[in-house]
Amino acid sequence: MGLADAFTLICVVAGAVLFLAGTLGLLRFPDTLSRLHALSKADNLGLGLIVLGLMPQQASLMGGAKLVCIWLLAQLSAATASQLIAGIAARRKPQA
Amino acid sequence: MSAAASAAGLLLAAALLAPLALAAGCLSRAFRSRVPGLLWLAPIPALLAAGLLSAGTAIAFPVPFRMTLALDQPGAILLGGAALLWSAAGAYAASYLRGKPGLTGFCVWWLLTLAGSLGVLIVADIAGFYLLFTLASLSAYGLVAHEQTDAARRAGLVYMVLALLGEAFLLFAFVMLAAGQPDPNPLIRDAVAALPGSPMRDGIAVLLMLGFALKMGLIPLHVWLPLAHPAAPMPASAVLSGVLVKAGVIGLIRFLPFESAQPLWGTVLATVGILTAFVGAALGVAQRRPKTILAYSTVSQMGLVAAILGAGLAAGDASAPGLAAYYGLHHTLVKGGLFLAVGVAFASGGAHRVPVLLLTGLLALSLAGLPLTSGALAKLAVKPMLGYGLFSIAVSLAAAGSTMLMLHFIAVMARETADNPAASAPLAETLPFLIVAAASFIIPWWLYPTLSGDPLASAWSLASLWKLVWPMMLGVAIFIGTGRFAGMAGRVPEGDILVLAERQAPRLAHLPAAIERLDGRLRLWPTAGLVLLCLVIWLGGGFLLAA
Amino acid sequence: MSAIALTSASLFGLCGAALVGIGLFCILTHPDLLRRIIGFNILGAGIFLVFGAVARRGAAMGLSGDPVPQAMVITGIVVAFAATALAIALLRRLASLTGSATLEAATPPRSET
Amino acid sequence: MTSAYAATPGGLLLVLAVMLPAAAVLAMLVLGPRRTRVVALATLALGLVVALAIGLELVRSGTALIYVLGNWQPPLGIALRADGLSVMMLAVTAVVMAATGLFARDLFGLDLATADGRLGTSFWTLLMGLWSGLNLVFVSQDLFNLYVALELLTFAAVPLVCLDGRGETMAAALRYLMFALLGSMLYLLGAGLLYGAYGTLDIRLIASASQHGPAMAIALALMIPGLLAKAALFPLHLWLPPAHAGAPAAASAVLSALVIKAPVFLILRLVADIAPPGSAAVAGQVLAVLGAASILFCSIMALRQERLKLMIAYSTVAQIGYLFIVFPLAGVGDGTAPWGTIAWTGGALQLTSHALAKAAMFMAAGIVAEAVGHDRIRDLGGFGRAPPLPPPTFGWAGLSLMGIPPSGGFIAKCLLLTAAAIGGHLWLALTILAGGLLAGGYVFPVMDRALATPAEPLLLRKPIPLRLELVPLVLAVLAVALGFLPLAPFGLLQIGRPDIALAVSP
Amino acid sequence: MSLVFDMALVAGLIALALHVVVTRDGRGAILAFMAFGLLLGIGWARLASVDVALTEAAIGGGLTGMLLLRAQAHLVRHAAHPAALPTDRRRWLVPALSCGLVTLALAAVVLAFPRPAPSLAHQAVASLEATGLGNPVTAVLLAYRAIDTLLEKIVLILALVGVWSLSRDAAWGGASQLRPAIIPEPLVFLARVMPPFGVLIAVYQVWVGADLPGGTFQAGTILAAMALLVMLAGLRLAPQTQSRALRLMLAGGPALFVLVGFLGVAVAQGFLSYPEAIAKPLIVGIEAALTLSIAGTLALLVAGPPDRAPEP
Repeated sequence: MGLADAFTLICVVAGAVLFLAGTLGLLRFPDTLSRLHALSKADNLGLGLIVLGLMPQQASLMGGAKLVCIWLLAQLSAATASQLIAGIAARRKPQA
Repeated sequence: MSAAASAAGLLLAAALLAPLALAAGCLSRAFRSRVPGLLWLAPIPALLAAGLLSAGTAIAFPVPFRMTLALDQPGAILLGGAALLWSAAGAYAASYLRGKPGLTGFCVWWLLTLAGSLGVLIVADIAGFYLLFTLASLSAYGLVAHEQTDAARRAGLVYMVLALLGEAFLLFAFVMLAAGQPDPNPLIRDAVAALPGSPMRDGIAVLLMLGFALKMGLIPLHVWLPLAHPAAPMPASAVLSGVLVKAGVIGLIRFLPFESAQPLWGTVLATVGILTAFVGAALGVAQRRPKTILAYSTVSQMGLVAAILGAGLAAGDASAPGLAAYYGLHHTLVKGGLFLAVGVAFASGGAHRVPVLLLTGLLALSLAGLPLTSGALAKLAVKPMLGYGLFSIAVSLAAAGSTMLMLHFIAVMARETADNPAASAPLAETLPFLIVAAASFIIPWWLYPTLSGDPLASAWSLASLWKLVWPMMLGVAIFIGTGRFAGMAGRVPEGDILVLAERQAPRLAHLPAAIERLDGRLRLWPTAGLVLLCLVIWLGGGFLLAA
Repeated sequence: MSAIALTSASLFGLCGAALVGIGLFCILTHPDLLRRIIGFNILGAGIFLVFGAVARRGAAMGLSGDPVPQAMVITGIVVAFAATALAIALLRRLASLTGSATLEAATPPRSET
Repeated sequence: MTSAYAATPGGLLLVLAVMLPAAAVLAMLVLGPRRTRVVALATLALGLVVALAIGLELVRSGTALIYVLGNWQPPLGIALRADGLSVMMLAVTAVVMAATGLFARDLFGLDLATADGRLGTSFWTLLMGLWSGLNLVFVSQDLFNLYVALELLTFAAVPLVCLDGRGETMAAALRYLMFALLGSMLYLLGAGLLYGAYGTLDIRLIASASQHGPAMAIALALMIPGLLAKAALFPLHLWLPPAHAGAPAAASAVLSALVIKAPVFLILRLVADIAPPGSAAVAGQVLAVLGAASILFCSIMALRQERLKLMIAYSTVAQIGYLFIVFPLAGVGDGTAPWGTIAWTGGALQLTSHALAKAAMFMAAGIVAEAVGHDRIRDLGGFGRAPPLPPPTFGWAGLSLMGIPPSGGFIAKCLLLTAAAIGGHLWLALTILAGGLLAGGYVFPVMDRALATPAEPLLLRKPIPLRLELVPLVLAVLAVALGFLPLAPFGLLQIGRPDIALAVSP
Repeated sequence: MSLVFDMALVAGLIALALHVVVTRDGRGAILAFMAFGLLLGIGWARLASVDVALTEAAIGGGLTGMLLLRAQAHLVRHAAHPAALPTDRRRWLVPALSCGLVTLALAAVVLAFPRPAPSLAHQAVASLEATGLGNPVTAVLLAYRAIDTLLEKIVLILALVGVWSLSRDAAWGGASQLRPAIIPEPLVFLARVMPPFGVLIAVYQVWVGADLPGGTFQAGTILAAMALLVMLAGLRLAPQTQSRALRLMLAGGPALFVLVGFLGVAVAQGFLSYPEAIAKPLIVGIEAALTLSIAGTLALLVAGPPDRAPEP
């Protein structure tokens, strides 16, 4: 169990814990905005950690680059999605 | 085969094709107006063929039209009478229907029925027989429902339903008959020869008798006849009663094995025939309209013909078809004449009424078997074949019944035409009537020696005269006896049993309504989906068990 | 053929069978048409999983799965999508024309005038 | 596995039969509305020629036409094979398609607004897609390829139903699409199971497999009902009446005459070629029971319809029943070769004469509805006068449906009855006869209305050109002319069948 | 160990499917179905069929979800409130039992498949080099069973023509209304940033599809998603359905496929067979054209029938 495997294990477990936190946040928080907050923060960081953890496992550099690409795209779509949801929630909140 | 034979074959083919050609002619607008005038011409080739051609001439159509025509003695006899009546009725119809709406349609149906009814008498193969039989039955609907009145439409509906039922019986019988034969479309002769041997012979026999009995109007399948024949216009009624029912007669003649004795089938046919004769006469007496009385008389006479054929079949006597055909010929001419007589009588009044009534009365009594008339000859020719004992007594009693019916007819005719305005029927209608009446006297006399074997003189002998007279005396006695119960007339509606059936109709109507409700439920999405799954499970189970 | 591949293939095969059952149930009983279309997609997913299990069991010659059923599944997915698109277009048009999203009025249409 | 297919010279014709209409769809998409009709009519003519060439080639060579696509032998690749029955189906399809093309050209010609608009272009494109699907169903030998063909058929047929854009037809089209999809999904599942068990989807290779496990039973149990759902046999006919009655005249003619015959053809191939004898016998019995029920039930339903098109649609479901009672009559599954029997010929003849007669009937009904504006049978009194030709068309087509001589339907009924008589299937014989009677029951009232002289004459909404009425009349006359074929089993139908027989060892 | 993960995945799939069927809320069912689609993508990866995983994730999770959401929004506006699952037992018990029976039968058959699984992997790999391709799935799609793929394109085009035929007569040839009333700013931002990536990934997938998992459908779906994103964000108007360029693009792929197919009759051994030497370039060329037409077709299928009058 070389250094790299240990590193991967730690990062991936940390990522998983963050995902768990995000999900707990989703379930527990009262309103949309705070749930959004939990989701976008925790899950993106979790994904980053997992990607980081998997980097050493990759055979080639290209594999690593692709993983980072995945993470960036996930970030981009998560950010936009949460903005949109927040926009709708904000518009609905004054009337509710 | 010499040129004469081929010429004879062509004449035979012309008998069938001439009316079809004329019907096809109606398509062109120019020719359409002249067709009514030519109606009397269409059956002439058939008349010539019946008269001139000797029995046994045959012609086979080229390959795609698989049909062979052949002329034999019963066929020739019936063909002659039928062609003559068709021609006379054609002339009668031309003047009777001139100017009325739907004349062209009537002519087309008339010509198609004509082609079918004549063709059926001379066709020799099974598929051809079924084709022409269907052509005759279905196009006759056009004649029955021609006047578009409610009665005509109801009569047409009943006629069509029972005609299609008859077709179904016959089709199944023909299919079973042809199943055993090597050639897919065998000649009737060969198929019938193999009939006694075939395993399904009882089924075939029953279906054949049902199909042809329905066409001849034997009870209980006679209900359409008293409705259809009066509903049709006068010339059409003459032809329907005179010729169309003969399709059933020729069917029995062709498809029943007279060479080998079949006591079972023979007695069945004979008893049904006798019963029909009695019931026909009894119901006829209770009618008020002349055309309906004649229709019931047809039912009764056909009963007699069936009795003759039944007796012949039971005894295995090969001469029965000839005699039945002879009796049928006489019936064709007399009944056709009577229907035309009714038409002429209704149209004439004053001075002209008496001679027409006299002639009508003579014709009616001839039908009942008055000595010295052709009717007597017909009954005498048939007598020996019926044998002695209970069966011949029953036939004589039937003769008494028909005498009573005819007297009732004459009385009704006299009453109906009493207050006619002084007028005379147009010549174009009286002439055909006279021709048919004359033919009905002359032709049976001319054919009697060849058919019954003994010379003309024997018809005059005292013994034969007595055999005819006592049933008539009995008939007259009964008629006078029942004269007092005049009120009884008119209580039995036309098509007796049918009226009872129609009262049950509402109870029957809820079956289709139940089916419609079931269909409505079946076509809901959840049910259909569930049925699909059940089908999957049913098939799956079946396959697993079979594997 | 490693045992693991066999068992995981059977496992997904069973999952496919279950999804077929669920999909069929949704199609048969759900009155709402949109849900029924989703049911079709679940049924399709189930069927393709059965194909996938078959493909996985056929792994050989260094391949991790028999390519022929996989190709069929790809074609099947696209056809299923086209069917969903057509069904949804019909449903939207039906809703805008008749204002109802259910087909339960299975009475024969009135006479057209 | 030995190489089962040796390509024959005429094989490329099969490819042409399938690819010509498909290419036409692409051409029409590119060329745009104005030239769609020209491309369609050209394709119809070419397709007729190809069908004729295939027929001649089959008769000349006396063996089935085979083509291996891309030269990849099955089981990897796909083979196209046309035996006698397929070629007959191709010919019938080509004839009815050509007739529909001519009819549609005149029908759309009535009001030019729709000719080049949405209705016209969509109709022609979908018609070509329909034709390609039909031809592929008749020639393909691969079960998944047949699935794609069935989907091609469904996707082309469903929009045809709701071309006129009314709410009713939209609901009918959606119900048709969903039930057909359910059917093809079950078929696909069955195909998947067969692939799992035999490693191939080629009909001949599956047929030649010796042992049959439970997979074959369950697969057939899924595929046959799936195809029944698409063929709208009696218990599963919920979508057919509203769909075929609501579709435009030319479309309902093709739908009734051809589209529901493709699943029937496939069931014939599954039961006769693939199913082991035991299962084939069971399938034959079940299908015969459903077929008989369909004949009786739907004929009575047809009797009770007020609308002409609905009556014809129900009559379609009833007549389809005849094709399914052929299985026990032809002795499918009892080891004998069913294609030699007269019942097989009877079934083929019934299929052909029904296709022609039903197309003619729907077109005639379409003309009447177009001319008079409605198709309520009760108020159609005297429709024989307005456009003169629909009544004779209806009459001739009715003759064939009722099985009255000299029509093709009569010969088919005769052959089926004879097979029933010889085989001792009494209740099937009675069903056939009852079917004929009931068919008379719903054809005669219409003829009665045609010949009736109504109190006030029918008012005509639109003048009908004579040419428009000729096409259905020709089809109806063809349906009756079939009656002059020999009563013995067709030689044509047996070409190419025996070598399949070697594979199905009892 | 991986079996446990598979079991969890299967349990998740079945749970989601049940939730989709049972839940009352229409929108919730659609969202659950989208999650189901993505999970299914992972399932396919576990089944070692990566091509299918890509397709399932792209079409199952992506486009179908979008289609359903737009339809649900339209139905809420136009149709009455959708009815829920029938509650009284008689209505759903028998269907449930019969579906259960079918599932059991299927499960039995799946478990009873012959032990040495019959497979075509041998023949596929053996004749791979004749096609010049590395990825056997693409070889099956574009060489061995090329007719299926070609006709499946025709099916797509027929579906499109079917969807177009549902438009009003006045709107025939026009464009479909995709732009929402108010366009949120982040969507515009995404529509500006994402497409280049999308196109890049799509091209990469087409190019790599010949040898590694990838292919026309997956690339086409991504391109369609990008096009829809741009149109939804209002950056570009939906194309006129009557425009010749659009129709050429739509029919270009299959038309090229048919041409090359018939070319095979002259040059190679028959219809849809490629001459050995230039097999790979031909196939990749066809794939490129196909990708474009698939992208167009899928995008227009999601966009729906035209509802604006065509400008000349």
